[in-house]
Amino acid sequence: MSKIQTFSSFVKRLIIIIVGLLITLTLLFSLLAYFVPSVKELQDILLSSFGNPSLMLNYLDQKGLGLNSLFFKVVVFPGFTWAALIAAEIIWFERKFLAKMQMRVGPLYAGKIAGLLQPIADVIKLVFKEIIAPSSSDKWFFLSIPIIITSIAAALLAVLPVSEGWIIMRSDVSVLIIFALVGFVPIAVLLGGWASNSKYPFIGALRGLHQMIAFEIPMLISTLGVVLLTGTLDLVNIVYAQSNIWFILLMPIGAFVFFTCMIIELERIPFDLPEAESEIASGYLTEYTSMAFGNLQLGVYIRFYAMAGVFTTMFLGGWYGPQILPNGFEIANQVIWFTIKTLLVMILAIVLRGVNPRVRIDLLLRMGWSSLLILSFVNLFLVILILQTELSQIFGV
Amino acid sequence: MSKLSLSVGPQHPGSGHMRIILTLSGDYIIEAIPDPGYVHRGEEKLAEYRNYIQNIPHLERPVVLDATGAIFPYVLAVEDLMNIIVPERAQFIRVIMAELNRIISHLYYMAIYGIFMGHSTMFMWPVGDREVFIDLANTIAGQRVTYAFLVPGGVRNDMPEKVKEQADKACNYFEKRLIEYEHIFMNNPLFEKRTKGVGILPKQDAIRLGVVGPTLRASGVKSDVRKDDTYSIYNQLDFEIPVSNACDSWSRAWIHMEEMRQSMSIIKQCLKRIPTGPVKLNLKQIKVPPGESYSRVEAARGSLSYYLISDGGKVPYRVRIMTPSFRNLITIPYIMKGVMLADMPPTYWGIDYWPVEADR
Amino acid sequence: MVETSNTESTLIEREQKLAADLKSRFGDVLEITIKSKRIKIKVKSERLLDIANYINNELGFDHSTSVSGVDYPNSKEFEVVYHLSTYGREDFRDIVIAFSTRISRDEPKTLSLINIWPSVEYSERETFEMFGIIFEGHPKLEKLLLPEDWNDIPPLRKDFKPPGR
Amino acid sequence: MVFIIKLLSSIISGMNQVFKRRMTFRYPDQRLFIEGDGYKYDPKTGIGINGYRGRHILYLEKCTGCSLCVMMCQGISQAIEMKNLPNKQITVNKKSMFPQIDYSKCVYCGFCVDACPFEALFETNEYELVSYDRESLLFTPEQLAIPPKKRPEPTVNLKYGDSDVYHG
Repeated sequence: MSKIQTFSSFVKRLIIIIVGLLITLTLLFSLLAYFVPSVKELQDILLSSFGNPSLMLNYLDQKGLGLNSLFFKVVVFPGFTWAALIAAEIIWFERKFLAKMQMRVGPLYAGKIAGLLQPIADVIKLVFKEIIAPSSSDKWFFLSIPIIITSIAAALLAVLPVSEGWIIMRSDVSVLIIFALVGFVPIAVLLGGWASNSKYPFIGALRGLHQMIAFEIPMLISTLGVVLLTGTLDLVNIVYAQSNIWFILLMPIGAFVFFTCMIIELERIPFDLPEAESEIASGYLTEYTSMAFGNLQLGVYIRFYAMAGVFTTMFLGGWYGPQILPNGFEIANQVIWFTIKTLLVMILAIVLRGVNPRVRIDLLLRMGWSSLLILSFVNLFLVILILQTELSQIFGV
Repeated sequence: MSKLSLSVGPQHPGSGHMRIILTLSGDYIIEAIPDPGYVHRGEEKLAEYRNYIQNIPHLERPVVLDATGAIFPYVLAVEDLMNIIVPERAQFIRVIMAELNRIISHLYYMAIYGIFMGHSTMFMWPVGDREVFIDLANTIAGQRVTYAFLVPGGVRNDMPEKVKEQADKACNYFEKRLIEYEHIFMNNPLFEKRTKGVGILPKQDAIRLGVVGPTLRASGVKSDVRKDDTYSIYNQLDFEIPVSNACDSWSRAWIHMEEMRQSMSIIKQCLKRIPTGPVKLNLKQIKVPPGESYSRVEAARGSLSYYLISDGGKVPYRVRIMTPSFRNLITIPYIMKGVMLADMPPTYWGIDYWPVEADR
Repeated sequence: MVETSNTESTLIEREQKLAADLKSRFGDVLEITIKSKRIKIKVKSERLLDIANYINNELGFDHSTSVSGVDYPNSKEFEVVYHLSTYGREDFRDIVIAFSTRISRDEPKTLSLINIWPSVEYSERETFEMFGIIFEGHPKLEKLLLPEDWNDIPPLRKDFKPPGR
Repeated sequence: MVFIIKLLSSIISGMNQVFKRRMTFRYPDQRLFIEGDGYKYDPKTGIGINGYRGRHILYLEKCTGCSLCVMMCQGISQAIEMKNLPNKQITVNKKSMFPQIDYSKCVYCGFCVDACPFEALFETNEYELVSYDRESLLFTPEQLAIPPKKRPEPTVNLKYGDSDVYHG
């Protein structure tokens, strides 16, 4: 292979590869279509649907991949692609917003308007990098961690009610499902730290473990308050219960405790001890490179979106909101309101990131076990107070 | 509790170009032994092979952040040996440049202090505002960082007129900014929780160990070379020395903030009272009679002193540079005891330690 | 003999008083030169410790700013200069005492003053590695700045020529 | 409670900054404007004239080839050497030797300008000396004689708003 001299020769080479790939694919496709009937049928529809796309749509419905099929919900709308898109744009927004708060510009050149395509540029860059697993590390565990963490984050989306109709899996124990999944992340973090078999990631993994275990209990108790008030474990019913009053007005302390625990759970800056750059060289993420690191980051931000979604469903009244679209589009209106509230929660977390230094591990644990725990119990008593007295009738809960 | 020996090496995001060997029990540091010398360049030996003018850009290199503070004592020592009196206007310009450099160095201190705490905004704001003062120094001395601006006999060129109103604008802007710094950094609850009561250096230890600069004043000793061993025209200016008896990392950062305010008021006073006149004696040849002289100056990080011995030749016989970081190096084993690993970088940076300056 | 520089004779009564006080106590072993705010004391190395103790306890010069070695190859001597200053005594804060002794160049040995002024610990180690002067009584007299595998002669001596000179 | 108030005050001060202008400027598109045309030195009074210390400019007709600047730079960074230009016949410079400056070594201290008694060597405010290899940083006397071209628009410099600072 001749040495790639300049950028233009690199692009030339890239084009040659892509064109070659396209040609072989079409040849293969037409060959297959000649023998296998179903592929021939797909080819005819593909060619004829250029005229009117509806042909393609009902072909997909036939096949069970249509708009309101489970496949579409899981893969596209409230599922992975929608969350990945929001996660990518949140990364862009965070970098742009923090930059503005810090007197600088932030991403600028990727994409025409103010670096909008920066996340996509990052992904392309990461794809071309080489995945290096340290020689002394346990390779299979090491490389499986990014996949595990991203899949947990994506699994969280399953029970998230984006709007009345649009929910992937409506089960009457969805709150339990969420906390089961959230509980699994520290184990994955510990595995990651242990598998990379070097000192700094191990310290980072241990800290991650301490942090997440310490803060699941206050989080659980504050959600217990919500569950007690509504009497159900199903997120959709929780949202229905908030039709005339949002729970954040009923139990602000519970909301505050849940929000703080959420940030600690997600290891955001005031509490990002597991990957504290200045002390232990970015903790358990140290040894990951290229797409493994990219996958991890995507997983972290999808989990950020999912947890913010859970916060909005439980405390900010899910998809309820004044009717801004003409009455034909109720579902779209609900989706818009759900997304706006989730984005607001995420923006608040980003502002906290711009304003605070990192917390030390002992301060964090002391705060967790003492103040947050007490606050969550106080919130519990308030909820019981509301339930027992006739206040609950007033709020129509 | 099993002991873990961790070497925070020269290439670590939490320490400069020097190594600290820590023995930890759990997360707490029991013992810290500094190991400097990774950027030692033998400045004192090389200074013996350069004449008195060629030494100026050379001796500024180690204290890169506070170039005027580095060269001020050298110039005072040479003038003391040559027994010459520098014109009044040059003295004022020198003090203006020294105080500007103090603010620039303190801002860099606040920035790195912030990034060691994981507070990215506290890194960006001071570095951004530093540009204001670097621009000011650029208009006066023609260079941004290492000015080579002070020479035996005065300063190299005169100060342009527009510096007066540019400095006023800069100082008004920065006074407002310091209030914002206080809100987002110093009084930030998490920042206080992490730095108050951390890295304690009691007053007797500070005196016994001969500590200098803000670290000394944060341990309750009200001593500043500008007031104690007054040089140049500091006796004509009125400014206070901030002192705090808290002896911890927070008060060291607070002292830096207060000193920036004092420096700005000094710059304003100098700009009001600066006389006209020549800025440099017309010395054809720098002839230094034999003898020795010891001069010290309150540089941004503390008292920086030169012990200059000349045997009458063109080059100095012996130049002994004693930088504030080298003198504060001795506190590292004392303040690191009992500090947690997470607090090691802020405590290390709290004493304003600059490895290049300490190794010379 | 007390030799005063003529220019600022009025400004230095404090320094003269100090010099006279030192002269009266350790008359024979030391030589004092005075400049405004600077006193140079040359001491014979036998009475080094008790003069140092006197300066530290009675005169209140409680810390040392620097320890410098100076190489005089033609008179075959090293000079070790301790610069002393004070934080405790407000009135003497601007005075710096240069407290120096001369030791022979062939077997350079002197007493370490670390128990009197702990702040000399790293300066003495640096003077040791740069000149080869051994400070007896220093707890950890090893290299500080130079690399461990430095086997050349101590660099700050006059007979060490840096490459390219 | 105090914790919450202090946290809110730092959030507010952080948010205020969001509505202020940015301090940074986009370098290749906008360039920093430096006024004046560089540092000069007047050997008669022995005092320099204020100016930015950037790339040097050599007035070949004034240079006598005395190599005082070379001797001065010898102790600083050995960046200047004399170069023979046979085709340049200058009355004051019989051996037609002129200084050439190696900008990979020069530290822009400007002492060569102070050392030149004939006002032949000054400094300009040209600071963009980027190159792909070291050799092209060695400026021959002819290159030094060419005055730097005017900095392309748009040039920005530091401006002070009421509570923010920006490059406009």
